[in-house]
Amino acid sequence: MIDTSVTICGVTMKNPVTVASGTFGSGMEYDEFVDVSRLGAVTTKGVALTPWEGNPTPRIAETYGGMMNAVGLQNPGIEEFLKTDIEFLKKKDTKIIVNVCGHSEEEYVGVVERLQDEPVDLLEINVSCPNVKEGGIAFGVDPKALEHITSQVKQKAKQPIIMKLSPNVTDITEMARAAVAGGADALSLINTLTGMKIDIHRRAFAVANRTGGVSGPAIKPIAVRMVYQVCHAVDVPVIGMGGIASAEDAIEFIMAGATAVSVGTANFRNPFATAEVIDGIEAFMKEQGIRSLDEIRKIL
Amino acid sequence: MIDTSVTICGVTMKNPVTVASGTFGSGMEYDEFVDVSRLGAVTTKGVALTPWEGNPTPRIAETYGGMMNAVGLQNPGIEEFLKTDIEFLKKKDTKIIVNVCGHSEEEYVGVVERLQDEPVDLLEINVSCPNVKEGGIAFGVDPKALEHITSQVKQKAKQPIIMKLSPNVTDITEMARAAVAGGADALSLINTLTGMKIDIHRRAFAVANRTGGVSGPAIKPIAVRMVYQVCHAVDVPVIGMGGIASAEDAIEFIMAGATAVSVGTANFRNPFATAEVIDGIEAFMKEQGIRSLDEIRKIL
Amino acid sequence: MSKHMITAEVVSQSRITEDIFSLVLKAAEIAKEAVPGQFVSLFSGDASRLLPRPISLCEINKNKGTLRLVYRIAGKGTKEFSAYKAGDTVQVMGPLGNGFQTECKSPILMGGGIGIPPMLELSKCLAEQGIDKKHLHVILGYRDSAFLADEFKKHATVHITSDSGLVGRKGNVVDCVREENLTGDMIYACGPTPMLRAIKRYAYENDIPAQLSLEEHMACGIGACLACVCKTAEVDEHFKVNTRRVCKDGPVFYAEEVEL
Amino acid sequence: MSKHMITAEVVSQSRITEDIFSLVLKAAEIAKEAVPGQFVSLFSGDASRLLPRPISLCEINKNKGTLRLVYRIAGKGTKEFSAYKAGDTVQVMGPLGNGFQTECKSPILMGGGIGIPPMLELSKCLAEQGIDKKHLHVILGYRDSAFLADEFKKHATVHITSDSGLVGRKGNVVDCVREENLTGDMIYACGPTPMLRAIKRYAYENDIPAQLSLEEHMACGIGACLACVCKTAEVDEHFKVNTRRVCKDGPVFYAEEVEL
Ligand SMILES: Cc1cc2nc3c(=O)[nH]c(=O)nc-3n(C[C@H](O)[C@H](O)[C@H](O)COP(=O)(O)OP(=O)(O)OC[C@H]3O[C@@H](n4cnc5c(N)ncnc54)[C@H](O)[C@@H]3O)c2cc1C
Ligand SMILES: Cc1cc2nc3c(=O)[nH]c(=O)nc-3n(C[C@H](O)[C@H](O)[C@H](O)COP(=O)(O)OP(=O)(O)OC[C@H]3O[C@@H](n4cnc5c(N)ncnc54)[C@H](O)[C@@H]3O)c2cc1C
Ligand SMILES: Cc1cc2nc3c(=O)[nH]c(=O)nc-3n(C[C@H](O)[C@H](O)[C@H](O)COP(=O)(O)O)c2cc1C
Ligand SMILES: Cc1cc2nc3c(=O)[nH]c(=O)nc-3n(C[C@H](O)[C@H](O)[C@H](O)COP(=O)(O)O)c2cc1C
Ligand code: FES
Ligand code: FES
Repeated sequence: MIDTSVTICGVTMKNPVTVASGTFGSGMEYDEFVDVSRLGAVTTKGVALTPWEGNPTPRIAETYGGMMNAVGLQNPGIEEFLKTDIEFLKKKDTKIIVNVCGHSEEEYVGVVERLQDEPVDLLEINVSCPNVKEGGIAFGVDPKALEHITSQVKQKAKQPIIMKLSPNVTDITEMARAAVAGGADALSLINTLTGMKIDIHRRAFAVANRTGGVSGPAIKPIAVRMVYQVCHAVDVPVIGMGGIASAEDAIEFIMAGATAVSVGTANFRNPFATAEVIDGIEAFMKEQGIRSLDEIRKIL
Repeated sequence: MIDTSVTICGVTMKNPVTVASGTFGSGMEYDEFVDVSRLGAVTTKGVALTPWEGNPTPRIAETYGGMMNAVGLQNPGIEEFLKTDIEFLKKKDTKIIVNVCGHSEEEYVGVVERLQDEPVDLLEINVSCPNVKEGGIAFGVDPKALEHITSQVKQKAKQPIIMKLSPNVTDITEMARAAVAGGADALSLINTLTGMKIDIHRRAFAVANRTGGVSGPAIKPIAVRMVYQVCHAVDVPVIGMGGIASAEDAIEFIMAGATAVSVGTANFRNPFATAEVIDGIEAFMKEQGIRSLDEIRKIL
Repeated sequence: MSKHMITAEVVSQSRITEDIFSLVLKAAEIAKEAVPGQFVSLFSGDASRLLPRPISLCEINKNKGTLRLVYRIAGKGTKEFSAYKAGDTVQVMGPLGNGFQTECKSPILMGGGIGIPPMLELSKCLAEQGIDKKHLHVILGYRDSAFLADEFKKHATVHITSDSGLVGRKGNVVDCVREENLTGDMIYACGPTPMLRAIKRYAYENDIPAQLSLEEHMACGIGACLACVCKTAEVDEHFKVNTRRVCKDGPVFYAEEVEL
Repeated sequence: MSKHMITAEVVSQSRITEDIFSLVLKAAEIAKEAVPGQFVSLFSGDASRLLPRPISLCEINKNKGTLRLVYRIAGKGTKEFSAYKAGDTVQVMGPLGNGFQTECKSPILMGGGIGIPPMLELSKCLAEQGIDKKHLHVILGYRDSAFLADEFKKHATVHITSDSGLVGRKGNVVDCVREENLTGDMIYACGPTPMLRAIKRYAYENDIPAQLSLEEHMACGIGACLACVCKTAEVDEHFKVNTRRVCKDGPVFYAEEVEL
């Protein structure tokens, strides 16, 4: 018997596959292509206390083997989010991970407090968005700031908290240790790498925000390296992501040490990507006689 | 009249195109495909004081839109290098940039001293190789260490020195400022991003060194961002590189602020890449009525 | 109206100007449900290009189950598509977006440049709805050479303009509508933003409702990623901010809804 | 001997086992200069796969200007190649590497698995040099099903072995050479490293010179990047360390030169 389930901080996902925040909405749109209930968990787009406008357009540009986005965390604020997104998700047979963003520690804490008694399984705290000026990345590249915000959020959170790390740092293990010192129950990584694209014909930045976050298969080797380093440096579960587009990719992250994996940019090219990753993991396990993912996790 | 020439620290290159160290040898092998004399400059593979073995194989792996290498700076040492590589290059009508590596400050300084009276135009100091344990990256991610080694090298160098920066840092401008504070005459960036690839079928790392440096088109947006940041933070000329495969790519780096550009990984897919970039830059200038690259450098 | 992601076979491709191509795809599932003003996402066969290329439906043949796309080579993706031959296949997602609302009696259709193709299916639909040729005005604006114009002539009164004056009258589509003093009860427009802005003003001045088809860079194409928003006059009901998604809430908006 | 980078047309392709294909390319410039034991770099048509796929020359037809490559599907690149049809094109660089030295009188050729293809051109060359079939021994080692074996039979004495025993005798090529008690004045071998290691030992014990064709992952394919080194017994003259480049100094080395 093959058991694809994994458990993160006491929350059991029927398979290790979730989605990367911001790439899947809350699943409503992709539900036309994949039954959202098939997913181990849905990770929602980032939500703040009040509605955010996001950045001007163009918000995205294609890059070689990847893309760059500067959406800027547009979101309707927590109240509308609960009414619409959580209302939709709670009817699905999947775990719910809410991605939380804020302009200030208070805003993060405010969202987490508001979610205390809502049907949400895990909180993912996005301290690593490179596309908003205040908040976001500032917390994500300074270990002291990261530890502090983690402990603030942890105090108010009723659900386990996953701190989402930025790859735009010299030493990812230092950040991981800071988050764990602050009380993180789990970690997720990587967020996007800060990039820039110039349209030489228009002599203009390709995204209005000038810089954007690079994601997709192009960044996978960097993500695998960081997941490996973090899994060998701290003892909390890790959700791995960055360029995952196939079951092989997912298994690569699991072998590097990840407990669960997120499919992000791949959804844009292939709306069936999540289902294919789930099926592919099961097929791989069958083929190789693997009964539980524990057998291959962190084997290197 | 179109003038494609650029001047770096008093050294005039007939066009802004050189090669990324380690991807072109010293040009002997590529001379069968492109006349090496067409290049603005040749940047040699890294050379140390004594011969280095390099890393075990496999030393490279393909990644999506790029590659990973852990060659580990295999080199024959400075004496053989002068006899063979410089002997070859000095007969060519191109500038010579020697890439210098070392296990210790003393080794870097030793190479630079040995080159004082050799027919070499510029020295590129590689303090950013992620693939050798001692030396290399250690200097490249700590601003104090970088400033110190820069000043040590600068004291002994007769040629202008280009410090080659690692992208594996939180703040590239901090590193750029440190190098300039140490006396760097110019900067080059980016070296490779540290990555990892796991062969899930063999359950083994794809390169023997476990981690390798990611290069190629996949990393271009990160390179453009860092070149832009550095060019807007310090006032020395910058040689831009990271995924350049076409004239459009080269011009993107120049618009971001680079004075010259290096073609690296692209040589492996297209041995004519350097010549095509040179021709394409000229064609672009013609088409757009640009007489000198100064007109488009750092226009954003 | 459900969306499909399918592998479509190329039925035919032809070059209609220097850099504009007409591609017919077999995509029965999509054709079946498509309406004018909707678009499809075409995916490159080259894995280094991940994102969809949104292309409007120029013609929808429900009987044959085919879609016709007319597109200009703008970059590497469209360049790749232009090399496709009958029998080749391409990944297509659609139908996407809302499409035009076709209730009207005397429509004025305005297409500028590569905004012309979606007007063709629309004009055919309106004609099929029973609108007479003399009440169905189509104004086509070109840079300097015309394409598709003849195909409108069977069922619509066609006015041709060009920036250069090389075809039709010199000027743009708004100059034309003003000079011809055309009136109607609905304007439909697709084209570059400055043109849409001028049309919005014209429509406002003349109190004619206008449906404008917008463009924005896209990632998901189905409303999930919030890449492709446009500015709106009102706060969106769900998003709580002044933006709507071109890919899902659009690409067609009423002029008064959007800020251009 | 100069190298070329050309766009080669596929003359034909056929599947010769479940996962092994035979591809004939029109590549006159390369064929003209190629010798047995050399290889070419094939480049993927998909821009997400940058690096060359080195493939040995299985046959070189200088008259027709064609190259035959026989390869196993090992990953995405070879999978892509296997779908090529006559008339398709592919970027090819070559001829690369040094090739075999063919001076000998009674050669023993040993090929294991996908190391068999380069032995075919070599054996034909040796036969053309005038070596009689009975002095030209070819030992082919398979996993469980044979390929190319018949093509050797015209001009060589062929011995077939397989790990499974499903074709030929059970065992590997070294078992075979020992059991048959074959002697000769030169061993040529290509195959997996454990096989080459055993052959090196056999050659040493029997005092027969042996030329071994090695494999290593490559980036440039022409000697510039130092990706593809193998360990050597002696310090290399230029590199000053115990390594040589498989792509340029090899892929063929004398057994005593390399450490396996
Ligand atoms: C709803 C909609 C309908 C469209 N209909 C048509 C049509 O019928 N005919 C036609 O010729 N063109 C149409 N376009 C524009 C077309 O999508 C772009 O020209 C095309 O995506 C360019 O791709 P490329 O690879 O050739 O260019 P590149 O510049 O290489 O593309 C790089 C990236 O930018 C995106 N991009 C570039 N230009 C545009 C653009 N103008 N709009 C949106 N994304 C862009 C591409 O999709 C890709 O992700 C439409 C755009 C939208 C949004
Ligand atoms: C000198 C030489 C001659 C060869 N001759 C033949 C031949 O005649 N027939 C044949 O079937 N195979 C041959 N090979 C092996 C062949 O190169 C690989 O099977 C092929 O590169 C795999 O590519 P892929 O995209 O299918 O696999 P992937 O695993 O997707 O390839 C990923 C990367 O790894 C490299 N790689 C993977 N396996 C190997 C390997 N075994 N050796 C070198 N690089 C590898 C690829 O080139 C590519 O850069 C030869 C290898 C060498 C070095
Ligand atoms: C369009 C887009 C929007 C994103 N929005 C968010 C977000 O709201 N919160 C967040 O934590 N990460 C966000 N991300 C980052 C992804 O969750 C993920 O960390 C990153 O894209 C790497 O994974 P991938 O390569 O699989 O996409 C976004 C990424 C993209 C491409
Ligand atoms: C095979 C290989 C070897 C390299 N060796 C060196 C080296 O010796 N010294 C150095 O400074 N950089 C070295 N680099 C880094 C390149 O010079 C360059 O900084 C990097 O590859 C990014 O450019 P690219 O994407 O155009 O290749 C090497 C890169 C590759 C791929
Ligand atoms: S493209 Fe994703 S919301 Fe429109
Ligand atoms: S592959 Fe570059 S030296 Fe052999």
